Amino acid sequence: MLIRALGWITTIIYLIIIPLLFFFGSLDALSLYFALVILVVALAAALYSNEYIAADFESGLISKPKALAYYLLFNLFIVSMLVVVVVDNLGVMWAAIEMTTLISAFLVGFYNNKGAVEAAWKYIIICSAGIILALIGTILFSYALLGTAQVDANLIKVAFIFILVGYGTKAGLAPMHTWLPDAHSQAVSPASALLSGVLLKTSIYAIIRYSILVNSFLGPDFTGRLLMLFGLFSLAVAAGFILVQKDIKRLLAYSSIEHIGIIALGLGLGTPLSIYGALFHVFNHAAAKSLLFFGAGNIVKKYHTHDFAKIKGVLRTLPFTGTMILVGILALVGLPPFSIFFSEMIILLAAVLKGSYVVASLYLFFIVLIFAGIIYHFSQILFGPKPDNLIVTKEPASSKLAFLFLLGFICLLGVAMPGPFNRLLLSAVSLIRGM
Amino acid sequence: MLRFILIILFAPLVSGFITRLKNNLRLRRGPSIFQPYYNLAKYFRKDEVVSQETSWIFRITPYLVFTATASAVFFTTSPGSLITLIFLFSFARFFLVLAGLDAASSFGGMGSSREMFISSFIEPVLFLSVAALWLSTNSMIASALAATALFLAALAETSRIPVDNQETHLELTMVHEAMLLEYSGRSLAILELAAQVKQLIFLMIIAGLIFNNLALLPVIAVLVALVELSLAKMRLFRVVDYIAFAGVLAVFSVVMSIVGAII
Amino acid sequence: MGWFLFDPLSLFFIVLILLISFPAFIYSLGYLKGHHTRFKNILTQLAMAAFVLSMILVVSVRQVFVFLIMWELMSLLSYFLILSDKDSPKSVEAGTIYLVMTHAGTAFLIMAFFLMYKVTGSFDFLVIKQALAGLPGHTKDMLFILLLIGFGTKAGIVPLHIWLPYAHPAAPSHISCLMSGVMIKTAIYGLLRFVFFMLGINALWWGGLVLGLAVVTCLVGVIYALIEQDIKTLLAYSSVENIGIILLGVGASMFLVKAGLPVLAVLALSAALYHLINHAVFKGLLFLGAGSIYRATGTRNIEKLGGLIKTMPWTALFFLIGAMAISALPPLNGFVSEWLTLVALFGGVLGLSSGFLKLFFCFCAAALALTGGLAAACFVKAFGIACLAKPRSQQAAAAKEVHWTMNFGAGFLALLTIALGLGAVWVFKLLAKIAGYTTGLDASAMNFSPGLFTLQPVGNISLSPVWLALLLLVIMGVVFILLNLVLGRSKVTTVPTWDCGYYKLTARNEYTATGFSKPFRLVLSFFLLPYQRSEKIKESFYHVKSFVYETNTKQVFNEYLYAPLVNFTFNLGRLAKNIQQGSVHIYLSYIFVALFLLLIFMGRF
Amino acid sequence: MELLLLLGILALAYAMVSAKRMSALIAGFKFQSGLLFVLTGLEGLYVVAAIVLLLKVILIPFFLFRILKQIKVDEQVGFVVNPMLSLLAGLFLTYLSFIFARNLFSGGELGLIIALAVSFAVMGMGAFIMIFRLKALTQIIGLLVIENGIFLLASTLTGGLPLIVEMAVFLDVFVSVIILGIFVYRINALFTGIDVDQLKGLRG
Repeated sequence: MLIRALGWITTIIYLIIIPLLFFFGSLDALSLYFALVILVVALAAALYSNEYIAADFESGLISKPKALAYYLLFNLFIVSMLVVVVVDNLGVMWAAIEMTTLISAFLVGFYNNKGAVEAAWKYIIICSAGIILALIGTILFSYALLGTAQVDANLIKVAFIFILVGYGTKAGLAPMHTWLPDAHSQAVSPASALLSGVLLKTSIYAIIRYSILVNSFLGPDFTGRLLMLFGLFSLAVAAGFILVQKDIKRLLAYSSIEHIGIIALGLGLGTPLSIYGALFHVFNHAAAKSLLFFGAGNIVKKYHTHDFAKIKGVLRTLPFTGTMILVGILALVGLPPFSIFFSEMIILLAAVLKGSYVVASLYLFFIVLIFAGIIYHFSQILFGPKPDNLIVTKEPASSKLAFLFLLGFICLLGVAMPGPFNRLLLSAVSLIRGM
Repeated sequence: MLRFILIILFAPLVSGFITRLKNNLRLRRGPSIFQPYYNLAKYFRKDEVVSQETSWIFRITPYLVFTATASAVFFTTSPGSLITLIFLFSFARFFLVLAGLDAASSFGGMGSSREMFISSFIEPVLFLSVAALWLSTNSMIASALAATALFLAALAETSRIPVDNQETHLELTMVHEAMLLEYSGRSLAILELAAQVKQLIFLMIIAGLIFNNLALLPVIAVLVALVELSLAKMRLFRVVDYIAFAGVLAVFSVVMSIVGAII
Repeated sequence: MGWFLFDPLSLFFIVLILLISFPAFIYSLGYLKGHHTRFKNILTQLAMAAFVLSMILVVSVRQVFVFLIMWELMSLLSYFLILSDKDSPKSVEAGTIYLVMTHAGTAFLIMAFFLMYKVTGSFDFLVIKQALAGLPGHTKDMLFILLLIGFGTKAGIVPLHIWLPYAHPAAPSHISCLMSGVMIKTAIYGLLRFVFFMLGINALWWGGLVLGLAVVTCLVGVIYALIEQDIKTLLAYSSVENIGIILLGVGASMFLVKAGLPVLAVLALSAALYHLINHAVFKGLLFLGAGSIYRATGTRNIEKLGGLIKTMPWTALFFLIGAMAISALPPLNGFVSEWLTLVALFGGVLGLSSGFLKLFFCFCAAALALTGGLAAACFVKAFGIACLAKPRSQQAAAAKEVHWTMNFGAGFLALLTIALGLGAVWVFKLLAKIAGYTTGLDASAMNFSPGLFTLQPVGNISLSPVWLALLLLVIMGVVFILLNLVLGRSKVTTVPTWDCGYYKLTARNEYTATGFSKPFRLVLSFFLLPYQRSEKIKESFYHVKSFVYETNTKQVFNEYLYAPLVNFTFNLGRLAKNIQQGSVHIYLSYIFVALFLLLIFMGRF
Repeated sequence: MELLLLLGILALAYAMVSAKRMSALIAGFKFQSGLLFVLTGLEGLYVVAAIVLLLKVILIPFFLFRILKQIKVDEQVGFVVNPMLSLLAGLFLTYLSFIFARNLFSGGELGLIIALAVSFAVMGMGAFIMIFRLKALTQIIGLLVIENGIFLLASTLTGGLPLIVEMAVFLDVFVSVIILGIFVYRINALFTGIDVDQLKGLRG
């Protein structure tokens, strides 16, 4: 009983914090935007985990203290992410990101079976190694800035490379993404929603912060070309894996890598339109991906397996979740009525307007490839007759609320962009462009 | 209007003349020229026997086929109207094939399948020769080639020897006859008449349009008889080569007419 | 409001969409009655209404970006409609192939639209039309290729057609009637709107390319339709073929506009538009007929049907009318539009100057004639085997006439085919105006029909469908009256079919669809690559107990173009898979190697 | 004087790279932190030096030794690359970091470049230990060695980061060691032995 109460308390806390956010004077547009993204997903995750953890506890999967520990970790995780986004000192930001890794390690290793521990171990080791590189970058950066009057361009380039590789590991950019599929597939579903929905974005936030600084010295094309390289490479790797994926959660993880690649590509292009698209995509992807992870969580809880081959007829056994996943998938792959289609098209349009046709056509090619992969896999599990050994149970109201809450965002933003949200985005873009 | 009645009446005479000629060339007396008239008269008087499996299509097809073939007579005047003529013939063929299938016997089905097979490959040849005619050039070679192509196509269409044997009832060889197998009495008469009218139309086209004097009609009829005598019926799948040959002739006729037009 | 553009081209397509969706809707009332639960029926009806609305919006919208959104919405809605019976894995697979292919096609469209936006700076059709005029040649060619591939995927032009025979049969019949009849046409609308209207014809080879593709599409479509057993797949392939015929007209008019023969160009395009509306009508009719047959007998395989003309007289009659129309038999509309296309091609042969072009147009005309012949054979087979003679299976024998709403829908379309056939002259006048508007040439001066009833588009060729129909009726009447008056009513006795006298004929003696198309399979074996296996199961040396005969043909495009492509991508995926070996050490080394490489090649960024 | 300390740290790094037994590795780390403590002391950053002493010289090694005793694993460090080759790799890394330091800080005077080169070398060798050793514990130590290198870089380059950042970094390092330790216990419980190579379940 206590657990449910705790669940509702956390939900209400986050419900209150969101409006409060706007009264924070000191935050600039970028931090405010990312804080908003974090809190929206946090609210949804809290709403969803309320039911998820209670069900886990009742089914005896986790003990009472473990459930309480979950909520502790959950809140700590969100607080640390907020710290990352709110703080203005780069060093402290680094420490906060390191802290997020450490806390979420427990969420990844929550179920304490072989897979979870292995994923958690890899998660910590790889991310810590990556973060340490970022620390080197920060130090080199601070030396270059406060050093002699004339700024040494070469040193700043080296520093940015360390930063990019460091935070890129945390963001899941291509060559350093290896921890991401393991961590997301083994973590608790609400946690993996947070992980891929928001955690990756915080490190993107850090990269944005640094690229603003670097651009003011070297001009946008150095960071742009690096980001585009990483973006396209992530798209390529994600496309490859999604086609042959067997595990539902790993597929969603790889699709996160793809979307992070798209965001990096958007940022790399550097035109105001593409940055607007990238930031807009941050929110869309966060909403759509967490919706799908919640859905995947329900499926795994019902079918007790991650394997696509064994999951059949989800629309029959879990009617509500099935439709939600179907809608989520159509949103994720970028079909019109949903907002991801618009952000992807904005970035593509920016690429075409900038004249980089090769990048645009590669980007479009990978999107279509991933579209084919995801539709192929998910149509296998969604449709088809109901497997006989499963009974259709009524799904809890609160988790339905979480789904609808997120779905509302995806559809709403698709059709009409609310005024204040748009102004927030525009000011963030102007901030990044250093206007 | 008069021309229409004349053709209808005159058509059986032509086929009677051809059969008579074939027998005489084989040094046999053969039936008189008016034998087809006697057959038609006999059929008209006889009662009809209809299979129980057939539907209303079987009963209406003879009238439809005859109407289509007869109305084709009005379109033999100018090369332009030949296109409609070809479509009218496909109308007749469409219903004849359906009637063949309707009787639920394998002979009818076999005949229909073969008829459709031959005719669908003949159509491009017909259209190409019509195109050659239509380009209305003055060069002799073009119209000669067009005439031969049309002649070969006519042989296929009117189920003459190299493609199909008119007189036989041996199920393995007959194509056109197989579809008429189930008919008797009055409907058989109309269908026979329609086939003869079609044959006359083709001869008129070749004589009239290409060499534009009808006097050549008997000459072509003789030619048909000669071909019937000299060749044996081809195996069904060799008919494709026959059609291909006619097609090549048609293409050449078009090429020549184009070249003719330029020179 | 600047969202919509109701010019003659859009109005024509809106009329077309409404014309077909009205009978389809009425048909669906009967079709869905006992099929699914009540809730699901309402859902399908709503989805269908949304689908029709999205099609209307696609053809009437004015902004390129909104066009793109409506285009994708249309595909999405039809995806859901294809998946209406979710349980069969075949329809799920069909849905996936359909969605992926259309999305890939749309990717090309997106690229073309954004290039247009980059060049002209606005999304509005008319603004783009002015701005595109001054475009250098090679960008126009580039845009044309992208648009052709994009719209070609949706229209089902040959190399990109493989989704059509999967998607259309999977959908419920009234939906596949809409998809085949109307949705494919929105792709043609796209081609007309973007290539003809906005881009303008830039080079001769455009027309030539479209003509070439059209000829290939015609022949491939009809050949596959000919050997198909499943009635709805047969109709889907024949849609591919008819799209080929429409494109013949469009390609010819593209060619003639550039070659400087305005009259012929307008004629060719209006022939294409005419065939477009005709095909929508009779293909819709055939699909509704196939749907009724499916509802009544529960099977779509012609081999199992037979004798439906006796058990389902009305459905069989309407199916016959549809088959007659599609095989271009004179009085009906299929004949008129095929006749017009042929005349347009022949006009091209006359009008064009260079010998090679004349020959090319002649070749296209011959191909059209061959397609017409094969289509007639295909639909004779479909109707003959399905409806005539004896029922070949228990379901076919037990078939009963379907609900009256279904027949009303089919009847409405049947009447339409006759009306469009006879009213050819006025319809053609209308279409000539639309064609003139699209190609930008003023068609008011061109006089295509001197008399009230005759069409005389070029030289001395003329056709009057009304007189032709009258002629046929008169002769028929005269012959009928003459025979009955002169010879009196003939005594008709009905007996079982002649069975060579020694045993009673059963349904197994009838000719089967496979048998009917065997000559074609043998002759076209170079393309169909038929596989054949026959086996005698002998009781003793002399007596054969039973005979097994198995044959199938290879789908050339699936086997040799798409299967290797898909395997290649999947192998690539598998190759990428061993990036994730599992050991932490390798993962760590990725990071440091990435860092190292970046530091070395830092100079180049 | 600094030069001597730097050389000492570098020598200890070589010792650790080629160490065969776990306890030697931890001891190496302990002394290296000690030298680091002395170096920062000389630099005048007394507060930071005190923390280094408390944390890196006393607390963390004590914690690591306790883990070593409790999980009773054999002392083997689990070589992927034999010690001789590791030493060679260490030397090569030092050479690389010298080149890197020289053209990165072409302006600075010799002492600074040497210090930078040493710190990059230590970082390189820490990474080497992490990648080419099989045991989980060695990966933790590898991480700590890299952290030492960074700390050296920070103190020599900018004379120490602002206090708040320094504190945050130390807090993180300490917490990460604690959490890594907890996970080592879990791995030991689940996988019977802390050999990281068994952790290959999740593929593709």
